[in-house]
Parts: sequence; structure tokens; C-alpha cells
Amino acid sequence: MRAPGIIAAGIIAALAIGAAGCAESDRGEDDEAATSGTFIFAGAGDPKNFDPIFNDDGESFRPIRQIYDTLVTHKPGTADLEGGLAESWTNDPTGKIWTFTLRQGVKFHDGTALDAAAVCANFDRWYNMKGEAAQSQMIYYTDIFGGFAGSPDALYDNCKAQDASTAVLTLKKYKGAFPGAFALTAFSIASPAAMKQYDADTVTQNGDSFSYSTFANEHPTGTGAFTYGGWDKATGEITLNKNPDYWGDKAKVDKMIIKIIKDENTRKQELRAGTVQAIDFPAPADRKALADEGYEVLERPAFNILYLGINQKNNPKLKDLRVRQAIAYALNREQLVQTKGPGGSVVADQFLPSSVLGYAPDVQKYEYSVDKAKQLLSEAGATGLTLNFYYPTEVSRPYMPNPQEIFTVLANDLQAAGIKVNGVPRPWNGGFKDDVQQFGKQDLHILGWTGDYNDPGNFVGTFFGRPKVEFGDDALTEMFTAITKADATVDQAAKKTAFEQVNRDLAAKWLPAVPIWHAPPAIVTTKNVEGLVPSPLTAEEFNTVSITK
Amino acid sequence: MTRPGGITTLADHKRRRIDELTARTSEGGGVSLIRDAGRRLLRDPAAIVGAVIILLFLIIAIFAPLVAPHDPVQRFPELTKDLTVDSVPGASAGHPLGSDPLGRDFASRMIYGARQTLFVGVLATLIGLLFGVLLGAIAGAVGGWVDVLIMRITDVMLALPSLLLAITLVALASESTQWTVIIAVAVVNVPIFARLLRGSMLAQRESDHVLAARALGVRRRHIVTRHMLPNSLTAVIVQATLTFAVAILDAAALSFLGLGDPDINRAEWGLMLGVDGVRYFEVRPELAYFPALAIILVALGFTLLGESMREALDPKNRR
Amino acid sequence: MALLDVRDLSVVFQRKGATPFTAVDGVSFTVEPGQTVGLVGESGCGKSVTSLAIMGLLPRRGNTVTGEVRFDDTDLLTLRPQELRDRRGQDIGMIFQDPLSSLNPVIPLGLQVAEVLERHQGRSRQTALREAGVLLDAVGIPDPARRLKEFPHQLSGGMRQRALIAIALACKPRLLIADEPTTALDVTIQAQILTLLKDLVDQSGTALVMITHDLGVVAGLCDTVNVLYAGKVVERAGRHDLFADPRHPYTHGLLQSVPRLDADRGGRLHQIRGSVSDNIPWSEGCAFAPRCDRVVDDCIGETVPLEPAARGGALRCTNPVPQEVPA
Amino acid sequence: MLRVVSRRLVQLVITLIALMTLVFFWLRSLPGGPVDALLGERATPQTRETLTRALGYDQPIWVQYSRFLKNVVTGNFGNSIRTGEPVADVISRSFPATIELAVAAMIIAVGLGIPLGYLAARHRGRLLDNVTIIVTLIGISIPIFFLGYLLKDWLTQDIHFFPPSGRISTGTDNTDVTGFFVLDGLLTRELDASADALWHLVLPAITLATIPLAIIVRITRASVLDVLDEDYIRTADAKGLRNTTIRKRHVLRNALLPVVTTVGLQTGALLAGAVLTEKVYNWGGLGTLITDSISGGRDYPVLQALILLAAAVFIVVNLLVDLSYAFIDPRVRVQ
Repeated sequence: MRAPGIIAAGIIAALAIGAAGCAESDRGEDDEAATSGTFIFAGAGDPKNFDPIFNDDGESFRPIRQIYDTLVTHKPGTADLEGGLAESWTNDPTGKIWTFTLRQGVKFHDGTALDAAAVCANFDRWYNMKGEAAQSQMIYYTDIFGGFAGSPDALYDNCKAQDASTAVLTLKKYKGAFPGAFALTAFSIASPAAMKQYDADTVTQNGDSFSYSTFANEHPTGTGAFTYGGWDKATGEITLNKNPDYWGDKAKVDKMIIKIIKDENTRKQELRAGTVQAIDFPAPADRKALADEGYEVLERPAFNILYLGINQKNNPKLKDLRVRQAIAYALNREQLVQTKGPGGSVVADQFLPSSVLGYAPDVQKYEYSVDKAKQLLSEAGATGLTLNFYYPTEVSRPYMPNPQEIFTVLANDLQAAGIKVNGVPRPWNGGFKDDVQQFGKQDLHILGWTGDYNDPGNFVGTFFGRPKVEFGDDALTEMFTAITKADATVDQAAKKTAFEQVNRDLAAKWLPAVPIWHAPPAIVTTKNVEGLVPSPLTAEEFNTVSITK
Repeated sequence: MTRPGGITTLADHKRRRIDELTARTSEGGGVSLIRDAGRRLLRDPAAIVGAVIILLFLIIAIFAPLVAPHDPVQRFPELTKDLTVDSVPGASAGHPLGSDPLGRDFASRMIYGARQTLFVGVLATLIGLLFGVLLGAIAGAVGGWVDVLIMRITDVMLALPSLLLAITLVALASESTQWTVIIAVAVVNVPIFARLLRGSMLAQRESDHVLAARALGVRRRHIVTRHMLPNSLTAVIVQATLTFAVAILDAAALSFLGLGDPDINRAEWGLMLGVDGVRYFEVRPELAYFPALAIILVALGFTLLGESMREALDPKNRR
Repeated sequence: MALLDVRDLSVVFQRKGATPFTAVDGVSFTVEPGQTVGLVGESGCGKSVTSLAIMGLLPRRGNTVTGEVRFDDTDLLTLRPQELRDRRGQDIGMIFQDPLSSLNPVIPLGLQVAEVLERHQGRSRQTALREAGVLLDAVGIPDPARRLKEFPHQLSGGMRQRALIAIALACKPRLLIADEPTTALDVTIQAQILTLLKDLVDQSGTALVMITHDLGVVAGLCDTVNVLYAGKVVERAGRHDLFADPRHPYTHGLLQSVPRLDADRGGRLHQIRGSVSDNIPWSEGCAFAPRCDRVVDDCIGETVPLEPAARGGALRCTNPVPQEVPA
Repeated sequence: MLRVVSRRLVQLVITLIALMTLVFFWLRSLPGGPVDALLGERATPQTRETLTRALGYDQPIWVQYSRFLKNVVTGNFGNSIRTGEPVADVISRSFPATIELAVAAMIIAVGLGIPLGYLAARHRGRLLDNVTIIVTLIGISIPIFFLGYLLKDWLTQDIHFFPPSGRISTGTDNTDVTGFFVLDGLLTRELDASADALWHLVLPAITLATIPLAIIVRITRASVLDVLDEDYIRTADAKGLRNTTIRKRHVLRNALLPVVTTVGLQTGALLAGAVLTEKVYNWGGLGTLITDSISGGRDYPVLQALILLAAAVFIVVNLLVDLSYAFIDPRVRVQ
């Protein structure tokens, strides 16, 4: 261990003299002293830009969440709603009209006031966004609000500033996603003045992609606890500065740097080297070791789901519930969780985590049983079944840290039950999503979801609320109707009951997919980081973070 | 050598003695280039070390089912029992190298790894060789615009560093399978073999024995297949030996980049190192060390043999 | 006292794993100041190795040199490498067979000549280059000023050999060893080079060891000739004696195989049977016996000694060619 | 000479156009692609359609191609799918990082490789030679990403001798002048930053240098041995020249010829090694960009431009090698 160091030191000395001839700096402990007051957090990827509405991924949302606020937000560490920019909100009995009472005295980073007009300006901006380039990048908006001005599917009707602190949003019809969806980071409220000044709506197509405005790239302006301090792309550092005028708990550090380190192994090593104080998404394999070494491993409460999707279109045998049940029985999910599940993982028996409204504790569980699987298969006359199992490569998702391993284990289980598996690997962005969600080439596939807000519609509604190529055709009309109906229930208690039934039926009657696990992602920090509250939604706010000496 | 018929005054036993002594000193004359090179190879310790490594590797690859204690893809309950995402069981009774990250017998996977690695290396080399030789032979034999065209194509292919070309090819493949990797690694070598063969054939076209054959009116196809190709082949074989080492290293690099063979059921050293070895490096470094060592050793073996062969065949080294 | 006195020089090549090979096997000869001595034989007979051994230019490893090489009464073989370096180029010059490969392709000709002068005569670069020009002129290279800046590949073969001669004679050595200096050249150029050599040697009184397989060269140049076969001197004689009256069947054969204008047109050229590799070891008799027309029982069995010949010189043969009766 | 250069440049342009066209059509025939890459799990079929229209993928392929060509000729390679920036910006930002790494690696490889190869040749068959041969053989045979991992594990974890990744310590307030951090520090007199950047450079440079170093050592050794066998070295010996003169003037210069070719080829091939090295050390250069644009989201506009750039660099390096020949070898100069 010593020898390579000495050799390397020799080489270094030679390099230093030969290449630069510069004096060797004294690398002491003073480096660390310089970072006091600065919180360095290792992120896992590049953000796209900093205009909330044009983004849909966690790496972009991490800095955006610090710069902006949403009308409604989550209690730290939970998926429960609490007031954000709106101190309170009400919904009329039709469910169409939302009235927000705004917090007083909140200012955007550019000094302009956050008032009802500013809130409505944001809603109007989204609805009236021009150009397919811009519209195509508003993934969350399209999903939640249905469409844009002129579209029959558009949910938005109008937004009125009743007075300076009361904004009234009128929708064309009720949607179960609200009010949870108001907490989506994509729907953060930005300064209308800044957006105007920096041409926020200008999205231009160039080649195979888009250019965003200077607002999105250089002047993101919100009300958040941090102001935007710049993105040094050469070193992959996003700087956020403390907003001294923040309306809520002011940031405890002067500066926060999000250091982009794509490789999970390198993130861990930087943490150990003391160059970053927190890392997101540690490799599941490293969590225990890091905890043993004295780092804080903060597990986020599980708010995701990995499932084995079943496409009923290509192989008629899969239309038979017994065959799908056989698949469920064949999977040794306990063992998968034990051997490959990240710390805190649990076997999933339905498609939403227990913290979400409508979770039913009494669904059919499908305990691992090769015998039952074989028996069901033979009853259904489906012995010797061969299935094409699509799985993604070149990707790692919080709910699916290592798809190839998961596939291998699941395929192994299926083979043991007498189902022949023909594995088809596809690169995540190089055909997997296309093949599975557009063309439905698979019989089986693995995929998952991280929830955006606490609503069953965000889970089961997203997967099974409408006909999807992913699961075959519209054979399960009963399922679509039930979910759509449950989703449209305004009364929360009734909605809960409706979704509990949906979950029971999903497990026992429909089984369009087999839920596998909920696998909580983690954050690891050094011991001297305090106040970091992990969010089940991966939506941490860092104003509470302080660094002790 | 003609019999010295003029010796009249010489006693028979003396004559025999002359014959005997002459035979001893003149051996070494008239031996063909290849036999001569072969003899030099046998005296070269580097070549022997290389050959022994390769032989061992071949034997393990061929007799993997006999050597390996277990099936390389079977998951064992006694291994999965203690397996978690952050700890991989080490050696235990019946599993001398312990488990791999999925509860399979690591020793068996290492042993079967010889087979898969050989498969990838040999196929990648052979495919590259086949197409390269074909293109090179056509270019060298036909000449003219065909030659120019083929050489331009190889120019384009050589315009990217080899691993980068392989990466690009994998990225540009519509599917990712073991074959994507093999073909990507193979294609990289096509221009190398093509140029090698063409160069060698051009050199021979002007050589004495080909000129002689042509002067004798031997048909062109015959000249190419009987005279030019066989002579160029020694260079190709040397290159192929060296290519093998590069091929398995490239395959490992692709796996490391997440662009390799996606089927982790396959026990191939590059895949084992590039995927599990790196991911579980801290959990169980052996998962990296063993395949890495195996790769280094085999690459070393092929490089040693290849370079010794090249040296032995070099006319400069003839004595 | 002889300028160069080679006594019982042997060179044995020993490679790992191979049987040792004796390239030079007890060769002795002397060179008087100003004298020209020839070493003649087929390729592989050890004549070049002999010259390299004298110069101390054999590779450091893989061979053993025994005997004595006395130059000015100093045994060159016992000198330290550095002392030998001081003499090479200064006291002894050497010319090689292939002028192209013997000149450094990437260094201008001028420097290649000048560096000898810098080394041995302590000349500055400028002076040395000026003198190099004079030397090139002296060996008959036209426009030497321009040639100084040129590179070997820009010169013709004859020109290159002239340059090599200029290098070898730059320090006016007392002994020049020329190893097949004309073999690689066109016939017309060969004559020019030989004439040049002869002139220069005569002018400066330099002794010359001429190594060649070409008897024509010997005839025009040498005072004394040593014929080598398989590492041993088989016959030594004055030029006239040798040509007029070769005693060793090998020498005889060599002379017979030179085409002559005065021979019958229909007559076949004489040739020596077999090739150099058809040898028997000297310890088992006469190495030449397998190829010899005059072989007798006594040729086989034990080493044939080199014995002084009556007319001067020496001969190593049990059944020599009978002396021709002068016509 | 000028004719050679201009002919090669024309050839370069033709190669690039051929490559570009090939890549363009190849990319369009692939599944997934930009639309897939631009959309996450949350895309609805509706957004997918809008996006396809917005990107012009509904138009005939030749319309797309002519638009692409027009853009490329004007130096516009489109925008990165991942970051939305112009491709030229993305690449020019990553370029200095890789050049810095490559230069450092080549300094190590050449600076260490040539003397070592020469020494090995001079001590042929002795301990130094044998050790050198074995070590360089291993250097060629070791997967360099694995070597990088080992170095990182040994020298940055238990003992914090080197920083594990990156080009400069996070939060260092360095002024960006040229994008070469070591150089920038010197230019702006921020010597601390310069030293820090240099310190970060060490392990990646060693890793990247491994293969070229091993190859250069071997070629130098072989080349010196070849030259030592040459007739002109014997001539130089016969001249009685001093050993040092022979080595410097006669041996080295001739022995360098094949070494120069090798250095050139290895420089051209560095980008391949950089892909691996940069991934290991989170070095934000072209190599990382290549990996990111493939597995990080099939960023085809960037990938396309990178392929062209790599090809151009490779061809230009080869041209430079050929030109440098002319300076070393007078025989080439004349032709």
C-alpha cells in the first residue's frame, strides 16, 4: 500500500517540476476550514435547466426546489400536504374551484412581490404556452392539466386574483390529483417580471433538441430559500446562495453547492475523502459499509414501486388470470428483497406504498409457491409457456438500482416454475421505453415508478387508469372504469374506500402486473451534517441543513 | 547436393565419415522459413510461457464442465441464504471461491468464464479476420478502383480509435446482445486485417516467385490462392493472436461502460469484471480480482506468443 | 617490426542453446607499414569476422576472441574499450561493404566526416567541416560544399563509398581495413574506387588490409594474399606466386572459376563443387575435403597443419596442386 | 509538402462527410432515439406526438437530412438532448479537460517511456530489461479501468493521498481562462488552484498513460535494438566516436522514427482510453461526454458531433505524425 504511493509521489514530483514548474502547495487541513458555511451535496446527474415547468426529472428538480416554492408543499419527511406559498386553500363542493390564500410579504428574488396576480400569471403562462417545442417539454403540465389553450382536453379554465392575497383557480372539471399536484415541483411559482425580462417562454428547436431561455439557464427567479448562484459546467458545480429574505426558515448555510458526480462509486469515494458532505443515491451495496464507518445513512420512506408488467396482447395464454397468478406465485419476492433489495426494501403486495390513501392491507398476497404456480399453469393448459421478458440496460432507477440482476433473479424463478423465459435486453433510452410502452413487443417486463404526490391516482391511475400498450389492450375495461370512477370521487373518505377496493381487485381479479417491491432510496451524509430530512418524494429542501464543526 | 563422383582415391569408410560430418554441419541450410521460425519459437522462453498459458486456458475452456464443481448459472440456497445486497458470502464447503452477487458458485463461473471469454475472443477475432482478409485479398488481388474504394472504407473505419469505434457501434446497434459486443469488437479489426493482407499481397505481387509464376502463365486466381494468400497468412495469424488479447480487453471495457453483454447469466470474465467486479468491489474485491487476473494472464499469454511469433518470422532475425 | 601482427586469432560464437561456432580458427598474418595485404575467401570463411575482431567491433556478447592482435606492438585485444576507441578512426580506419547502410541516413554527410576530426584531432565543428570539404574533394566528390549539407540517400553509390573512404582516412591512419569495399557497387564504379584507394594508400603510406572474395581486386592491389577457408588460412603467398601458381586446391579452384577472356569460348567454366556449408570440422581433417577434387585418405583424420612453403608464404594441404612447370 | 497537406485535408473532409452521412441515417433508423431520450417515464402519448412534430421527425428523411447538412455546414450541430445547450458549447467545454488529461498522460508516457525503453535496450537481457518487459506486458494486458479502480482504492480511500475524482477541489474559486485548469492557475497567479488541479490530474493521467507508456517503452526498446544492429552504428564505432556521441547523435535520432509514429498513433487513440479513465475519475471531458451521450440518454446530436470530432482529431494527428517524419527523416523530406 505504501510503495505505489511513493512511486506516484515520485511521478508527481517529476510532473510538477517538468510540466508546470510551479510550487507544490501545502495540502493541509485548511481546505476544510474554507468550506465551513458551505454545504456540498453530491447529485447524480446534470439538470436540464432551471425553469420548473420544462422539467420532469429529479436532478433538475433538486436545485429548482431550493430556488422556488410551490403553492402547496409537503411536511418535511412525509408526503402529507401543508401550506407553501399558499397558507391555506379550499376546494368548492364541485371540486372545480380552488381558492388559495397566499402568504403575506413574500418576495421573489428579484424583489417583486408574490401576490395573487403573480400566481395567476404562472397558471396563465402554462395554459397559453405557444409552440410545440415548448409544449412538448411540459410533461407534467400535459399530464395533469390535459392540454393547452384551444385543446378540448385542457383542464384549466381561468385564474383570478380576487385580491392581492387570494387567487382563485377554476378548472373545467374535478381532478383527483389535486391538491397534491399543486405541490409538484414542476408547478413552482416563478417571478412574472423575471420571466418577462428573460424571455422565459422562448423555447426553440435546434437539431434534435431545444434551446431554453436565459431565464431557464441563467436567471431562474423564485421565492425559495436559496438564490441561484451559477452553474459551472466545466466542474459540474451548481452554486446556490442563501436567500436572506426568505419567508420561511432561512437557510443555515451561506452557500450550497450541488456537485454533479454521475458514478455512484465515485460519489461514495468523494464522501470518504471529505470533499462532499452528502451524497444522493448511494449504491445499495455501499450503504451498510458507510453506516459502519460512521456516516449517516438517511433512508427515504419508500414511495416507489417496482412491478413485473404483463402484456396480455401477444400471448393469449396471458389473458387467463390463472396464468398471471401462476407468475405471481412463481416469484420468490421475499428472497429477491433479501438478496438484492436496497436497505429498507419491502415486498410489495399492491401498487402503492402503505402511506398512500387507499392502501388496502387485506389484498391477496401470492406467497411464493412453485407448486401452486405449476398447478395453476397446468389448470390453464399453459405448461411449456415461453415468454419474452424485456428488461432495460444502461439505467439505474431508485426503484430498480440494477435491472439486469433483478431480471436474472425473476427469470430464474419463472424457469423454476416451468415457464421458459426469453430475455430481451434493451437500452433504456435506446429502445426499451419505445418497445415496451409504444409498441408492446413484450410479454413481460420490469418497470416502476416513484410517486409525485400522495394520491392513489398517481400510482394505480397512472398505470391502469386507461388502456395502455404496456399491458396489452383494453381487455380489462372493468378495471379502467373502476379506477376512473375512484379517481373522480371528490369525497376523500369515499375515495379511500373506492381505491381500497380497486387495490383488492387489482390483486385478486385483474392482476395486470405483479408488484415486486418498494425500495427506498437513501441519502448519506457526514456526521456533522444536521437537519437534513429525507423526503419520500425525493423532494428534500436544504434550508434546514446546518454543518457543525 | 550432388554426389561427389570425382572421389576415386578415397576409402569407403572415410567417404562415409565425410558424409556424416558434412550432414551434421550443413543442417540448417534449406529449411523453410516457417519451420525455421518454429524452431526459433521453441527456443524462446517468452513464446513457451505464452503457449503454456494459452494451452491451460484452452484446456479449462474445453473441459469446463469436468473441472467446474457446479453449474455456473444455478443459484444455490446455501449461498443465497446469507446473500444480501451488501454482503456476498465467501468460501464455504463445496464453494471454494464463495458466491457471486446472485448466489451462484463463483469458482464455477470463473472456470466457465474461460469458455465464454474464449468464445467472445475467438469469434471477435475470427469475424474480424475473415472479413478483413476477404476485403484485403480483393483489394490486393483486383487493384484499381476496387482497391481504392476498399482502402477508403478502411480509412473511415480507422478514423476512430478502436475502442471508440466499438463503443459507437454498440451505441448505434438497435439491439444489445452478446452478438452486438462480439460484432462491434470484430468490426474494429476488419480494417487492420484488410490493410495487413493487402500490404503483404502488394509486396508479394512484385516478389520473385509470384513474378515467376506469372511468367509461367499460371492463372491469376491460382496465383492469388496458391502463392500469395498462403504467404500472407503467417502475418495474419500473428496479428490474430495479438488481436485476441485486445478483443477480450475491449469486451471488458464495454461491460464496464454498461455497453457490454447485457446477459449477466453469462459467465464471461470481462462481463464479470466490468459489471459485478466494479459494483461489488468493496463488498467482495475477489469478484474483481479473479476475473481481472484471468484476463491479464490470458491477454499476456496471447501477446507473448503473438510477439514471439512475429519476431521469429521476421526475416531480419534469421541466421 | 610489423605494423599489424595477428597471432592465432580465434573467434567463437556461442549462442544460448546452440552449439558453439568457430568463425575464425587460429588465423595469423602480419602487415608491414605501407603494405597491402589481402584476405580472400568465399562468404562465410571468416574474413569479415577477422577484420571486426581486429577493430574490436564484434558484439560484446555471444562471442569469445582469443589470440593476439598486435598493433604497434600493443595487443589491441587487451586494451580497455576506451583506449581502443582512441585508436579506432585515428590509427586504424575501416571501410565497409554497403556504403548506404554504413552511413547514417539522418545526419548530413558533412557532420559524419567532421565528427571524426572533432573526436580525434580536437577540431572545432567549423574547422572540422571545412576540412571535411577538403577531404570530400580529395576522394573525388564534386561540389563538396554542397554535399556537406546533403544526406546519404541523395548521393550515388560510388559517391557514398568515396565518402566512407574520406571518413576512414580523415585522420590519416596508418592502417586501413577495407571490407569488401566494392562488392555493392557497379562494375565501372568498382574500378574507380579501387584506383582511388590505391592512390590514396600509396600517397599516404597507409597500410591496407583488403578483404574480398574477388580475386580480381586482389590481383590489382595486394602485395601478399591470405586465402581463408572455414576460418583458417589455407594458403599465403605473394600476389604473383599465388596467381601464377596456386598450390592449394581451393585457391586453384577459385582462380579457375574466374572467367577469362583468353579461354576457349566453348569451354565450360570450372566450378568448385558444393557450397561453403559442406564442411567437416578442421579437427577431423581438412575442412575443404568434401569439395576437393584432390582429396585423399590423409585429408581425413586429423588437422592439417599450415606449413611454410618453399617459395615463401605458407600452405595447408596434404595433396597440393603440383607446381606448374613454367612454360 | 503543401500538396501533401492539402490532399490530406481534402481527404479529411471527404471522410468526415461520409462518416456524418452514415451516422445520420444510421441514427434515424434506430428505435428509441431523441424522442425517447427527451421523455421520461411520465410522458403521455400526447406529449410524444407533440415532440415528434416539434423535432420534425414527421417529415421525410431527405428533408431532415438536407436540414441537418445545412446546419452542419454552418457549424450548427443542434442542441444536446440532455442539457439543451448547443452541441458546440457542450463539446468546447469538455475539450480542454480531455486535452489537459491527454497532455499529462502523454508527458508521462513519452517522458518516462522513451528513457525507459532506451535503458532497457542498453541493458538488454539483464534485470532492468527483463523487469521492464514484464511490467510493460502487464501494462498492455491490464484493463485500465480496473487499474484506475485499484489506484483510486489504494490512494484515495484509506489514505487520502490523492483526491478520488474531479478536476479541482469542489468550491475552489478558480478563474476560467482557457479551460485548462493547471494553466489557468498559472496565468492568473492562482497557484493554489493550479497545484490543486495538478494534484487532481495525477491519478487519471497515470491511468490513461498506462497503455501508451507500455507501448512506447516496448517500441523504443525494439527500435533502439534495431538501430544498434545497423551498419552505420558500426561505422560510428569504427570511427572511434565516444559512446555518448554515438548514443545521442546516431542511435537516438534513428531510433525515434518508429517511436514518433507510435506516439502519434497512441495520441490519436487516447480518446478511447479517456472514455474509461474519465468515467473512473468523474473527469468532465470528452470521454465522459461520450459515455453520457450514450448510456446517459442517447444524446445523438452530441454523439454525432463527437464522432466527427474524434475522427478529425485522429486524422489530423496522423497528418502531424507524417509531417513530423519529414523533420526527423531527411529521406521523407525529399519525396
